[in-house]
Amino acid sequence: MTVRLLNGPFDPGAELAAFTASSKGAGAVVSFCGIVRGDGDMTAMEIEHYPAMTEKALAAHRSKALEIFDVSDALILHRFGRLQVGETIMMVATASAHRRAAFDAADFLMDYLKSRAPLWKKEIGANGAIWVAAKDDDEAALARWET
Amino acid sequence: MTVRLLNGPFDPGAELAAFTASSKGAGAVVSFCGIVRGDGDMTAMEIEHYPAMTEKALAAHRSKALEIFDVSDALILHRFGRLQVGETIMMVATASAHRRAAFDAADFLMDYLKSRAPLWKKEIGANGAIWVAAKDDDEAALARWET
Amino acid sequence: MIDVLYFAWLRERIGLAGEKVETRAATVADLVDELRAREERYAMAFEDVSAVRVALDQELADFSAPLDGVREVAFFPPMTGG
Amino acid sequence: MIDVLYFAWLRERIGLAGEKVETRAATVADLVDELRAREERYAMAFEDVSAVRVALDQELADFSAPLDGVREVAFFPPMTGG
Repeated sequence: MTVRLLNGPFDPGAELAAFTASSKGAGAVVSFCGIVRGDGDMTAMEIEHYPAMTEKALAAHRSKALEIFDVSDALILHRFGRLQVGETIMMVATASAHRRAAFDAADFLMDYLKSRAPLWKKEIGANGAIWVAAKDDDEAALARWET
Repeated sequence: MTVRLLNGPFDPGAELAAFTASSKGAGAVVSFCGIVRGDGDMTAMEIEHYPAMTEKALAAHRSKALEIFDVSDALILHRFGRLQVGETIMMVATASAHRRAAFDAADFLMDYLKSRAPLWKKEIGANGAIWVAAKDDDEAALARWET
Repeated sequence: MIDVLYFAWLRERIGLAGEKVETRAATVADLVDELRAREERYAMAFEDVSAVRVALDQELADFSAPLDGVREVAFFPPMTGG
Repeated sequence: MIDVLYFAWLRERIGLAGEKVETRAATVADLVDELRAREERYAMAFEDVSAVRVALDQELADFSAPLDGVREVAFFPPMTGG
């Protein structure tokens, strides 16, 4: 499955290996992993999502990447629920005959995930919990791909 | 070791896992893998390199990436000798607190490897062998980073 | 009757993950005005609508979008996935 | 005496991976002229120097670079790693 929402840990190394093995003929594979950083007093992360919409939105972003870029395949994995520091939050991988397309498609998927997928992060610390604020940068990054 | 020349196959998934595990505090890890494509009648690839220079050149490129971009670590692995179709030729991975820096540093390392590392690829086919020609694109790609 | 869903801090401020709402609001903005008029917790949640996003039947939409035929309206803060 | 190394198709055309060369050439370009004058296989290998790259003591250099103090000169085609 090329789009998966997961409520427990996954193994990015194994996912990269499986994705690469299934991408016969691709000369270039790019991956991106986002990881829970232990900033400040943060001890865990809680990710809320919109079950009826999330998978549909991720699949639509994946299709858009396959349409815009010369890539043969793309993978999107995203956790929800409680995560510990050091755990992988999400992973995208792209496969192409050409390195430029593989890089661009991964970059594009990240920009979409950051501001168009119905997921919300909350940082849990010793002194309470705080919703992560969206960054203006993320909107600006997305504007790069508007056509 | 963050720069390695290898004369046999390696496991990109295991390398990604080890690199991520060693990059404590990095929120973003990007990887790129180049794979031998079975184009036309190609059956294998032979990679020649300049032993006294290659590792030194790769280490210098890695240092330059760490200096230019806000990345906490970078990994470069490259095969030499005989490779079969489907085998991974090389891998770069970068770790950063920020996704933009991780993407840019990986992209930069690839541009350098393509036209500044003393490695030469030969495609072995049923009807003979041919040295891969350098692409003008690769020089142009490199010019993006000149400062 | 439409289903109205709330996520993240909107859910927390309103104290509900979702509810059925009887409304004749023509647009999302009209629905927001109706909700705001209900109770203080709604007024607070929708105080700054520039910080609120909306999806109609699981598709992102604008506040000016018509509610005609819509079955599910979801309100949430700017997304922070990835 | 300097060590001169050849890689990829330069190695194949010249038929040598490397050799010791007795030279008083002041620059890389002068050394290439000397090599070219030796034999047909060298002349062919260095026919189009725009397709040849050079490293002096394992650092990329230009054809105008001086050979003063250099111990190892390597000639090769444009690199195709990655």
